[in-house]
Amino acid sequence: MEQFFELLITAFLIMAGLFGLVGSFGLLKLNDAMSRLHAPTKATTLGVGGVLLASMANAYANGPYLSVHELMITLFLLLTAPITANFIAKVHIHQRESRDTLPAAGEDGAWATKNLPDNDEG
Amino acid sequence: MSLFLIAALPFLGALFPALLIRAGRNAAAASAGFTTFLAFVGLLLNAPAVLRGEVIQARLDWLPGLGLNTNFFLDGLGLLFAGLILGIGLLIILYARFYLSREDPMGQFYTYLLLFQGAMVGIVLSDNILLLLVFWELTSLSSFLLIGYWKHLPEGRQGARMALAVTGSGGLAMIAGMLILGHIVGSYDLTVILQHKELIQASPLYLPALILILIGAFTKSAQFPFHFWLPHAMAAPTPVSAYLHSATMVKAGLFLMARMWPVLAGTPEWFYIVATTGLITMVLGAVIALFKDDLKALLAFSTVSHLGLITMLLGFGTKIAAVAAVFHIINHATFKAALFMSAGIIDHETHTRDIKRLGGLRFLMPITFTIALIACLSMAGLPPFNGFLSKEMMLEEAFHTSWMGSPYFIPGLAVFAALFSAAYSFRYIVHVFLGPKRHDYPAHPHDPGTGLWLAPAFLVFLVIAIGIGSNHIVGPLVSVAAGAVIGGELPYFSLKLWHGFTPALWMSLAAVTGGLLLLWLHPRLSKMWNAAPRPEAKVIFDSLLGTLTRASRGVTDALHNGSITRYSAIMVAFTIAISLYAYQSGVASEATRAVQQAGALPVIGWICLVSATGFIVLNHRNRLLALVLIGVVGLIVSLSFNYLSAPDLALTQISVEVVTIILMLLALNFLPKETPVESPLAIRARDAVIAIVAGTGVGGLIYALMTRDFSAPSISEFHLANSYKGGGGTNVVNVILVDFRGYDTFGEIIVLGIAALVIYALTEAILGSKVRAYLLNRKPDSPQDGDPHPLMMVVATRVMMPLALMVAAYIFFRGHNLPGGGFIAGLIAAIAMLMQYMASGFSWAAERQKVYYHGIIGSGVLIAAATGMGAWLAGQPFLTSAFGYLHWAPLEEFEWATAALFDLGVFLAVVGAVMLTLESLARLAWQPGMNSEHAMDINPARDDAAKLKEEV
Amino acid sequence: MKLLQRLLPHPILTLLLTLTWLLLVNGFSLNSLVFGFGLGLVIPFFTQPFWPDRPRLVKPLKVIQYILLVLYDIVVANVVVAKIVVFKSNANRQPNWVTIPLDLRTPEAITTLAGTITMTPGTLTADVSAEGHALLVHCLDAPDPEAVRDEIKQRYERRLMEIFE
Amino acid sequence: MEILFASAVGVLTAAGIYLILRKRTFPVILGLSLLSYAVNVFLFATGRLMINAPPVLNKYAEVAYTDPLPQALVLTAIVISFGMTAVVVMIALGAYLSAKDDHIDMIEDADGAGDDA
Amino acid sequence: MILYAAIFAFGCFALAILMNLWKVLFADAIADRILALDTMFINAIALMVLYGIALGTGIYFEAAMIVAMLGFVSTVAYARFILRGNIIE
Amino acid sequence: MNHLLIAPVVLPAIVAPFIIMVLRHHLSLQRIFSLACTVALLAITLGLAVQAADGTVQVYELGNWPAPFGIVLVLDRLSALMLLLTAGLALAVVLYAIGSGWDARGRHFHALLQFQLMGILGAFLTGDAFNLFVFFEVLLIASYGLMIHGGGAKRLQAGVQYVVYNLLGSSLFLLALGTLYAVTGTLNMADLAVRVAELSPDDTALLRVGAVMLLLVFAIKAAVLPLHFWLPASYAYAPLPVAALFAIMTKVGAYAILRMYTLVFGPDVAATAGLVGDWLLPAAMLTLAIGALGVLGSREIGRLVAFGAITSMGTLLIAVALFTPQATAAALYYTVHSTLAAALLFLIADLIIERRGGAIIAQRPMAQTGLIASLFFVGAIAMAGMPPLSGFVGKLLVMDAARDHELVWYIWAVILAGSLITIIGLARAGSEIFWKSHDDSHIREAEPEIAVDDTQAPTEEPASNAPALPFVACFALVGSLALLTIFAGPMMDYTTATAAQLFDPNIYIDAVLRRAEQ
Ligand code: NA
Ligand code: NA
Repeated sequence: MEQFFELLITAFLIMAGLFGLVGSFGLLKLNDAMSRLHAPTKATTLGVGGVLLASMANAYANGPYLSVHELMITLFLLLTAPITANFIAKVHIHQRESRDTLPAAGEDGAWATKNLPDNDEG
Repeated sequence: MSLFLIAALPFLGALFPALLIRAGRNAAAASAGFTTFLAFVGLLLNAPAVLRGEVIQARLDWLPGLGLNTNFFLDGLGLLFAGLILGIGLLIILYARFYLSREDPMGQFYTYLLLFQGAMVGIVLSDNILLLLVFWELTSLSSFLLIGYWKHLPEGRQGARMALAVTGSGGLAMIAGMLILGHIVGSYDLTVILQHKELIQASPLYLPALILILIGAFTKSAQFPFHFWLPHAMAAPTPVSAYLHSATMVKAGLFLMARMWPVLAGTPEWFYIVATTGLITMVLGAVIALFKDDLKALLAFSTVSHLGLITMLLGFGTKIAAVAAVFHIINHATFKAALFMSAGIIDHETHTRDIKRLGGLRFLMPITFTIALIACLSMAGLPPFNGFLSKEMMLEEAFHTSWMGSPYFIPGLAVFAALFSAAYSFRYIVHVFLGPKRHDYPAHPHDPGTGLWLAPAFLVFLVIAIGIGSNHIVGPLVSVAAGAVIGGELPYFSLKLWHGFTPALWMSLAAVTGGLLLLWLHPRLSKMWNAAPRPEAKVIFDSLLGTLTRASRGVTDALHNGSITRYSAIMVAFTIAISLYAYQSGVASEATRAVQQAGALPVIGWICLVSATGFIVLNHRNRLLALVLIGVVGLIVSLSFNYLSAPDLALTQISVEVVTIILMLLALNFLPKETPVESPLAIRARDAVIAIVAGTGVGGLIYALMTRDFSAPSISEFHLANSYKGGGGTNVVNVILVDFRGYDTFGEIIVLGIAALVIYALTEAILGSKVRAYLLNRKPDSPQDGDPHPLMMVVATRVMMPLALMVAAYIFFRGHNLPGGGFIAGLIAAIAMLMQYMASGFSWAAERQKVYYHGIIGSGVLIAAATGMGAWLAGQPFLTSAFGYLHWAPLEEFEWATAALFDLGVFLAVVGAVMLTLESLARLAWQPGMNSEHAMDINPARDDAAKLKEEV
Repeated sequence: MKLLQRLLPHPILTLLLTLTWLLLVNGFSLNSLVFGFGLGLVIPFFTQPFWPDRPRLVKPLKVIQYILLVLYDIVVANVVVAKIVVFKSNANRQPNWVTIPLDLRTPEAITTLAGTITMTPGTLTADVSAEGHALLVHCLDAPDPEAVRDEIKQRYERRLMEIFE
Repeated sequence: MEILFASAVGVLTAAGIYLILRKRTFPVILGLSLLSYAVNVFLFATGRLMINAPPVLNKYAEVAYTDPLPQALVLTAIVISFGMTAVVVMIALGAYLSAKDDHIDMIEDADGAGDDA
Repeated sequence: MILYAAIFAFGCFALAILMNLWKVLFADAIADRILALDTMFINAIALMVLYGIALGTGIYFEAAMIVAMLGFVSTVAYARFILRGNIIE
Repeated sequence: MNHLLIAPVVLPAIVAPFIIMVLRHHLSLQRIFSLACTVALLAITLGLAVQAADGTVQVYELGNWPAPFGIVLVLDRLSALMLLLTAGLALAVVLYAIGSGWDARGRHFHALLQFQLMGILGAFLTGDAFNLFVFFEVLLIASYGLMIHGGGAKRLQAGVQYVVYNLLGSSLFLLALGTLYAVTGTLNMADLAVRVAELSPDDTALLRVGAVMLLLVFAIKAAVLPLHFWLPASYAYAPLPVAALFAIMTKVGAYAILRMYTLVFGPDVAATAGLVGDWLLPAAMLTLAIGALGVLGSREIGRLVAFGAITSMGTLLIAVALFTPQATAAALYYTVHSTLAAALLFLIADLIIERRGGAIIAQRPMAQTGLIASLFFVGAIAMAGMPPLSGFVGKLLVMDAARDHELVWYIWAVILAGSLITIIGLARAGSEIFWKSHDDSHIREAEPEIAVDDTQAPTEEPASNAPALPFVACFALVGSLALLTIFAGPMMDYTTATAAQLFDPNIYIDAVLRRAEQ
């Protein structure tokens, strides 16, 4: 059992490290701004998730009781990561994209970020 | 009458006119006259004893620690001077009542005059040189007011300031001299000092003391080269001139020399300084007086000359010269005061004091003419008037005195001065009163009413009386006064008109004859005089003062140029310099603690921190970028706290960081987004050097501290040991915050509360000013996106808010035992609310926020204070905590602590302060268009429902 | 019942907050439960004005199913993204924009979908359309945007339609 | 580690002071922020550096604790410097809005009226 | 084994933070810098939790949680500043 | 334990939040509470002064923790004197602010004022070095608010400078405290004294750095050259009643120097020997000189008084820097005098500015001169150290105390020359303001008009219905100065006893560390 947890924790940690690295690496490697946004919001989040899982497993295996508060961090990350990504994407759209470079917004005519009252490009 | 009362009466009298300003001119004059009269009577009551040779004393401790006491004494010299001051004072009060016009504020005048009178009486009665200094400076101040009495005259203002500057500075020099004198003797009491001639004159500090004291005396008595202020003081109303500049203030310097004569005189230093100064002054004054066309200027320079004469006599250092000096003081006071008054009458009646516009007045103003004639002849030194007597004595003494081995120097110049003295005296009579009547007087001159001529008439009566019956009338007074000056046996002297054909008589004769000759030559001499270039004292003084003022302004402006960057640079550089000095002048010990090995994490943290900091410096012009980089610094600092066993700090740091960033972003919204390059490269290099040295110093200091042990065990060992036992918590940092040092925390939340109040108040001030219009119409600096309240953000914050508050509660409650506490919890709660503001907009969120932040701050502080005061109920000091354990079945036992209540106060104060701060900033940015009725702009559920309704 | 409703106006929120408290204190005890419940009652009083028009969950149990699905997708798809990031050259990658027309209407549901899209690999919600009827999604590497759109609608939106409203 | 720590304090101080000597309010405020980091960290380090010894009492084991007092002091200092920063930001903003100028140096009336002698 | 794995993970996240730093310092667009900073926050969370695992203590946990909660706020604030200028309107 | 000791801190700390919470919209109630609180503070501090007069040192252990582990308040003669002075000054300022309507020109005047009092009084009472920092910050941040009260471009610009400079000072304060703690391991001042005295002579360098940095912090507050630059603009642009209150703030610096450098780093302490006198005295002399030049060189009345305040700080610090009991006694006397005198002149300057504007040479005539002119004259006499007021006595005391110092000639020269220049400057200003304004303004029509700053000109009608109150405040200060002069003897007895207490630090240390009981 102990062996199992050791392996599990090790696996979590290695996975976490790799994903964390990949996330930040993607930030450097990817060549367009919107794509760069993908890597950290997902890979890094998963990296942290791995660490948190390792922490929980570690606490369960070695600690006095089951540790669950790591779930709070997970919760916050899952809740906030999309908003962060959304906002940074909005910044990008606001600064670098125009109505022409974006796909049509369907029935609404415009995307919210570009939904300017006088209809001219910022 | 007690000397205290005599000294105090004028001051009391000064109160009445001030209080009676509305009661009218007569009331003011009467009250002033009455108090002066009372004082004069009091003085006379003491006179018999003094004339018997007694010295009357009155002592009262004031500041015994310093040796400054209200000690008065009355001896002959004091009696003489006090008599002059009060007696002539009475006459002046009378004269002024009729002289001043209806427009002149009479109450003010008499108040100033009596203040001055009191100060003068104080000088002459003081038995303590520090007390004397007090009165001395008071005369400068009150004369400033009197000279400037006619505020509308620019000459009055300037004359007053000049007099104050000169006599005031002399007084300051005298302070130093007196302190030295007191130091030599070991007492500031005059009666003591006067008994230590040998001690004083043997002291190496004698000369400095002498010079400093003489500067005081010379400035006051208008001795060369300080004489120039006196003529300019003539801008004062004539009663003032008659009082201050003939009889009293200018005599204060003479009084002082006479007073200190027993201990300071008799040395070569004294002789050469005092006698020479007096001689020069006498000659100079006499010569200039002849060429003055303004009556008062003529009299002023004549006064200068006569003051020089008396100074010279005192400077001779012989006893008989001192007697002559005392005698001439009396005589000069009588004839000069009378002359000033006569000049005032002329001015009053003819509306001019210009000799060139006068002449022939003897027909129109016979009484005035008589008065002036007698006084002038006395001034010229003609018998049988009193001026003759003392001038004879002067010439006699001058004849016997040699200067630097030359026996002719002093007698020669004395005659020369006497010659001019006679000449200007004659001129006053001849050019003003004699000659043909003119038709172009500025007014219709006639003799004044009795009130105006009575006082000078009395004085010329004295001039005659003393001249004829001097031995009887003033003999005893002169004896006793001179006795006080000499401080020992009086030499033989006789005050009479005829001493036989003495050298002095021939000299007098020469002077009078020559005087007439000079008057005859006056038109030609006057032309030459006016053509000759000569230094004008006023110009020199003005330019000196102007230079000083300009220099002051230059220095002040150059130093305090409003450049805070320079002020800061100076502060930092100065701190570095002084700290380095402190370090190198001490002994530095060896390090006692081993340096710890750094793992990879600290190195990475270091790289992040240092490079982010460096980039902030390099890129600070891009303000937003700098703020982003500050975020990196804050994160790393927070991580470092965590790494180095300070989880509480990590929590606090990261929370504060976020609020600070938000605050800065709110402000940056209004500010320019870029900082232009302004400092030249040299300045930047200088700043860089200062910064690097400071950084090296601070870094080096903390390195040195970290590698050394405490000199004694830290007090925190007590905190670790007692945190649980005495404070009921295991998180020692928190227990320190809310218990051991709860008082600091109390102060800290108040700081935070005040910060919010200040920000709120300033917001109100800005919104109440014309800036408001600008703010309401302000256009954004850069294009805005089309989605002010994004849907996703709003939804996320709605979910996050209860969670965040839960976390805040968690952090709050665990604080006493684990990292956390009211402060961090407060920040988290505030941020949770702030997220609502950010997502849904200020007006929407504020509408739903029912509790006023002022109230939250106030209640926080009050709860903390009340918790602290609760301890009083238990008889314990403020902020004494209590804790215990409660057990309510079926719950487990749990702990309560008053510290938690205190922490609740902290929590509330923090929430209120942060929210009030950010809300204030948000209010600045508020514009009418921002009142959205919805939390999010895009809400298909809402819109579609509305559409549906429309369709139905 | 009315009394209960007044005392416990937001039962689900109170439940969730109590659970949160237990997570935070990292352990279960009667004290924690009581305390957490207390907070779970109090805090909604402060927060409810900020959350008007709260949606109703039609089938709460489906939530759990949905969460598990998303978690699974996150893990699996992250590997895909990692591969793309590490092994695929920028030139070979085909990033693309996709418009997702929405059938969901409540903001909460839309946000959940958007979040799901972002957390699942290769896609990222960048914006909402001006009236909230479409999502702008960016794909890291999507040669076929249509397929992405269909999968999102099928896999996630359909499920969310069941949960909300 | 002490060297890293001390040098970081030094760098923060130097950067802070350099920025405080700039001519506009915003960089000066940035500088003050950096300086207050430096000062807080300095104050923190007066308790000497220790790893994994948080001053939270362990009822079950004899463990080392780092000095808690400087931590409490730094907490107070952080809070106070936050309040101060908020105030200086606000006053700077008020000055800018009122004068439309964010220079931190003031122009004193250097060439006023002539002297009245 | 856990220790080596932890060291490995430490190394990965540390390296990741350095890469984030690089991007924060040298990115062309401000959006990238904000993204990098946000990523740095998340990596920091990982480091804190790892630190707790390595030392066998949960005392550093709250800091990680607060970073998770608040890092988001500052990121949003930066972004809103660029988008709207006024972050509370 | 005597709970009266904490009252000067707790009372304003309760009244101010109460004003904020409950009376936010009721100016007249705010005034009543603020005034009542100030009167109560005066009574309390008077009681404390009476208690301290017998020479006992009272200690109040906050939280019931013994020194040096908790924070203590210490009441000795010095702190009692400063408390009383503060409360008295505050009463005059409150009266003036109410009467002049200044308190209505912005929000929260009274709350900030009470907090400011709390900070000042707390700073005088505390026996803990870090707590001194905290209360410095309380008084500073309240002063920031008061300084910019009412707003206005110039005032806010000056406010930024004031805050920035003081924030630098606060940073230095923390560095100094950190250094001292790191060396000695304590924060309690008495304990610090014990530990510093026991410090190894081979390990003094770091302590000296800490000690001198601390001194510099206090020197900033005390406006010692070249750390005085914050003062002129701050005081001149502040609402002048606030500047009058600030007259005590410089004294907080002087107090702290006296306290720390007699108790902890006293003249007999080997470790810090030669650290202070060497440069503080010359710096104080320069301060005096620069202040005097500033008085003469000022074009604006508020600035003139500000430089006057610097001058008096120079004189005061000369006495402090001598570090002898006699000089310290003189310094304390001068402290009381110069606080009251500077405050008086600031208030008078405000009266003038309200009626005529701030420029010394101005076109605007002065209405209603008589009373104000007399007050100005009295204030100027006090400020310049002319007889018969206490300034003269104080000056004599300081000069007398310097008699045996090797620099005595320079000290005397600076003091006397400084007085002269101050007199000339004040006379010039007074005659310009009061004597020249009625009918000869046409004489200098060519003169360029000084840009009268909008912050100093009356911006709105004073919202006061008690126009006599400002004069009551001024006369109260004049009366205090007169009493200080008349009772100079008893006052010097008190300050001499205070100095004796200061120069025997064991009394203090024994009381705080309860050594007598052990
Ligand atoms: Na995030
Ligand atoms: Na306590």
